[in-house]
Amino acid sequence: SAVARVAVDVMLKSEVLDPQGQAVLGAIKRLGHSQVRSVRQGKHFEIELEGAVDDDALALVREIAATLLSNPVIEDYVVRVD
Amino acid sequence: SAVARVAVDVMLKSEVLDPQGQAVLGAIKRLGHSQVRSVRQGKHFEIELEGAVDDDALALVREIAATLLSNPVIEDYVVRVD
Amino acid sequence: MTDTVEQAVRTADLALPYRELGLTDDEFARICDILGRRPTSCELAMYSVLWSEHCSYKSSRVHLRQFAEKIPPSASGILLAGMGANAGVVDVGDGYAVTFKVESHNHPSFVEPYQGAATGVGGIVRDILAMGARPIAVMDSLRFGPLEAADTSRVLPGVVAGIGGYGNCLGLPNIGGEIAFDSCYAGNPLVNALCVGVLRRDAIQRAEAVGPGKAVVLFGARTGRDGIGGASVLASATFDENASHRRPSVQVGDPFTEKLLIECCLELFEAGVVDGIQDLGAAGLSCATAELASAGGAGMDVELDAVPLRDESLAPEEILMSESQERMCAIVKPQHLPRFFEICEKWDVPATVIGQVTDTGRLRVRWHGELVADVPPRSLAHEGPVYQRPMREPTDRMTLRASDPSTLPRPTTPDELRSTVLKLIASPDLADKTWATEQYDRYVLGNTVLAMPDDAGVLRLADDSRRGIALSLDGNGRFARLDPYLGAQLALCEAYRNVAVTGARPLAVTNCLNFGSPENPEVMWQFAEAVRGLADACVALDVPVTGGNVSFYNQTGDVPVHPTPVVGVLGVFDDVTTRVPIGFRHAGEVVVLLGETREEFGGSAWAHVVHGHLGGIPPRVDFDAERSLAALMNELSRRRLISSAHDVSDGGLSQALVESCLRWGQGVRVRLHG
Amino acid sequence: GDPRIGIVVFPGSLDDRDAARAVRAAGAQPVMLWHKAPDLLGVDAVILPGGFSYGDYLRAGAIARFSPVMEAVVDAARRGMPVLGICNGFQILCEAHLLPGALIRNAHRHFRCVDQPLRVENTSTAWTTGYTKGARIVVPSKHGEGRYVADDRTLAELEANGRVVVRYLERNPNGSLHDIAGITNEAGNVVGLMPHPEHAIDTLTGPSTDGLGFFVSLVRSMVPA
Repeated sequence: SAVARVAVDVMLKSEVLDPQGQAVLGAIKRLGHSQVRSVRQGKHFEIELEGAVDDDALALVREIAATLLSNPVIEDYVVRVD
Repeated sequence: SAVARVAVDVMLKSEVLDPQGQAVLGAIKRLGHSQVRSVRQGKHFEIELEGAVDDDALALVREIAATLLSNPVIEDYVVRVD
Repeated sequence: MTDTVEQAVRTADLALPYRELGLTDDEFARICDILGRRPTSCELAMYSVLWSEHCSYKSSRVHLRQFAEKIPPSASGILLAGMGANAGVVDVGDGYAVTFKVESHNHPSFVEPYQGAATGVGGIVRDILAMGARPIAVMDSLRFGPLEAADTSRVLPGVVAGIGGYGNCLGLPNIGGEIAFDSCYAGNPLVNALCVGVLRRDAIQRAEAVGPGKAVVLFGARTGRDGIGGASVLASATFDENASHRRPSVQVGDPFTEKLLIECCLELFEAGVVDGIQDLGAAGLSCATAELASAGGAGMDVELDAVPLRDESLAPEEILMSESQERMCAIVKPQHLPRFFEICEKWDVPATVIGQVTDTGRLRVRWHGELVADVPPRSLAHEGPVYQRPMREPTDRMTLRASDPSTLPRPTTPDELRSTVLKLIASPDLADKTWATEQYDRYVLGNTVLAMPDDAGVLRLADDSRRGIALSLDGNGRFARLDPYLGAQLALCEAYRNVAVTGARPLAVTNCLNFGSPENPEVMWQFAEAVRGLADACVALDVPVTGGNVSFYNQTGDVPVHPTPVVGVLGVFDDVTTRVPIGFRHAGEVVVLLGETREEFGGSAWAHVVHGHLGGIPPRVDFDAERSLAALMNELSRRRLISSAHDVSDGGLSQALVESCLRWGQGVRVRLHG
Repeated sequence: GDPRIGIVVFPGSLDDRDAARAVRAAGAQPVMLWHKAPDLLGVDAVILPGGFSYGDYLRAGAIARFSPVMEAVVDAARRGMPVLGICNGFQILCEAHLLPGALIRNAHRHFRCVDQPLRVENTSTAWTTGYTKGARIVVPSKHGEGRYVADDRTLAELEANGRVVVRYLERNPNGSLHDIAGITNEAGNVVGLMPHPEHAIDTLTGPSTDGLGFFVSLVRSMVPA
């Protein structure tokens, strides 16, 4: 049976402090890559579902992303079909 | 000046146990979404660089991903232009 | 279009959204009186948050005065800095002083449990640092709704992980605290964090700006839109075009930056380049600058353009209100600035001069070269409104006291007694808390002598000294619900006894008073009684209060939480190797019960767990007995006559025996006479 | 004079003072090495202490590995200088490829601080000559990312050549493969372990004095018999 593979990226909201991103940017600069302007770090999920990648599957992943994978108080999410 | 926006996803190699992904899968199943077969959790980076998204920019991001953003012993990475 | 002082004079009758910012009509009128004109939007923002209940203590000040009026005899000998300072400082001998304080972060921990609890730890640690001390340990007192409630499974893990995540990353051992559950805390978790620090007694830092010409330096993290709350209403009120995306956001902590800030501050103190310092907590920059200027009796000019921002679109009101974490404000002589910046550079801590101390007696703030605030600092920081809130005894007080628990059926057969004991030790409040406490690092810094599950956290003050301190953090909701006066005293007695049981001499007290809305007369009566009880008990036990915190508005709808006074007691060891842990260790040891047992079940764990009952009157308090028990324990431990000891409190003798057995896996045989 | 043992201090190091205390207790002189300088100040051995070197953002030890001092540590290690990585130090040594494998998030996904029983299985490294083989010791273990993982080839090599220095006993605190708590390189001069021997040197402040052996072993190998 077909397997749908959907990706979800969860990132901190832009105005929320991102200490991880700042630490990684600092390390990159110390390695001499000055042309890097900013780094933001978040979570990446790869979800496999039974069946094809149809609207239902995407709606389900969106619901999971909004309730479980992200904390709406400080995070936004993006759903992408791989 | 143009700003290149490149994304990097870093995931644990498949043979490495991913308890975070399994914990998320367990929670999804308890919510009744039985059609979800697997969940894997990794890191998502959004990097902004000076200049256009050309081969040099992508090569630089690939080098950063390989040396800093991922640990080759346990992780793989994918570079994507946003 | 910025709302400047000049603008305020020209448009005197411009309507300002002061009610949305929590200010009453009278308070707004008083601000206009003080300024002789309508406030600018920046001034309104500053007054709205500095005159809030949280910062001004406007409903509690008239009652808290008792701690300064009823002074225990020992206070003058040991208190080096009292109520007014960030945190009280106590002389513990050998040239050492200790500063400690407990503060609440209840509301943010409900909104975002991890970050709420984490920034609670970060905030109290900065208070201790601002006194000039090296933070050396933290403790936490937590209260949640019922264990099985759905929302508890959201709040509880987040809070515990936040305290551990932040504290562990700072490198501060967690040496104790408590976790309790009650339905009244559903929707109103209580997250009280304590920090203790050590310093040389002659190295106390002052939170004051004295000496015109000195630089005002903001250092630490950059300023963002964290936890801005009302001010964003203001920012949009100034008709800013991209006000739409201005959402007040949660405070987020970065423990790594705070660790750098701690090391940086200690090196700055050591180098003698700091003349005054204040941490940025509630109300951020506006509170810090107002308090420094007001305490110094001087003036201060501040340039908001100089503040390093995380988000260039911040409006002046938001910069003044932002509660971005891990920031401090120092007063530095000009000639010390190079050395100051050099030390900050070493620790990768950004530092910027944002203003100057003046002798104008005014706090003046500029933005893009225009005067956006010109206020007398005392009116902001120390002369906020003071309310004598109406009080009324709770209507259910008599029926509650009349519901006598001694009539509840008790176990009569051995099997009934056995099942009662098992039920008690499995109840959420009394059950083992290792699943939470093992998420905290107790070992870092290498000076922890006792920690959970011992009765008090005990620390050695330095490698080359045997001087040590003990700390216990205890509170109760059920006793205080039955009788707030007695409940507050019982909370102090329990913390006092927990410290004494380890062999330490109890010295001083901090407290965090968690209550419902001060606009509810019954809550206000409970608060006044609790403060009166605590102040009287401090005199009776001769342990002065060095400072504390009040948290109001812990309620759902108009149903308040139990009145919950949380009390921290500090004790001292001349020789910390005489400390006494809990736990039966060697077979053949004799178990001795000290003190008198009375038939007292009001608010007890037994009545609560077995019968779901809350009524009657709490146990009697006997201060003389507490003091003689403490003296006895001190002598027994100094003569090394006992191998372990444990206080008898929640769950009574049964719980004390069970915990003593479980500690090292021993058994015990007990004969109950009579 | 007494042997001089360097202790690297990263911005987020936390147990550096504890490591210094243990070195003094073993009769040697601790020398604090600031991470920004690529200079080991002529020390006889180096300790990478516990902590959250760079707040452990990205991966524990991932950023610290690129600091200037690590260039000097890697050179010295290659030339045979004894190097001990404790907890975060072990993570940094793996990130710097001085030791094989990696330390990742604990299987139960929490930070855990416990008194951990261990068995000492290799007593010929520069840091463990003072122990008897097979000895059971109890040492604090406190970390959130301490699960040791490596591919099968590396695990087989470590086991075959007796390069597992200490192994968890009774309860595996993090899900490490083969209950591995600490390993050494082929030459036996670089050792990394997750538990904290520097927190088991005094029964007043720790569960035992079982940790002293790591520091005394090193000092004894320095001082001519």
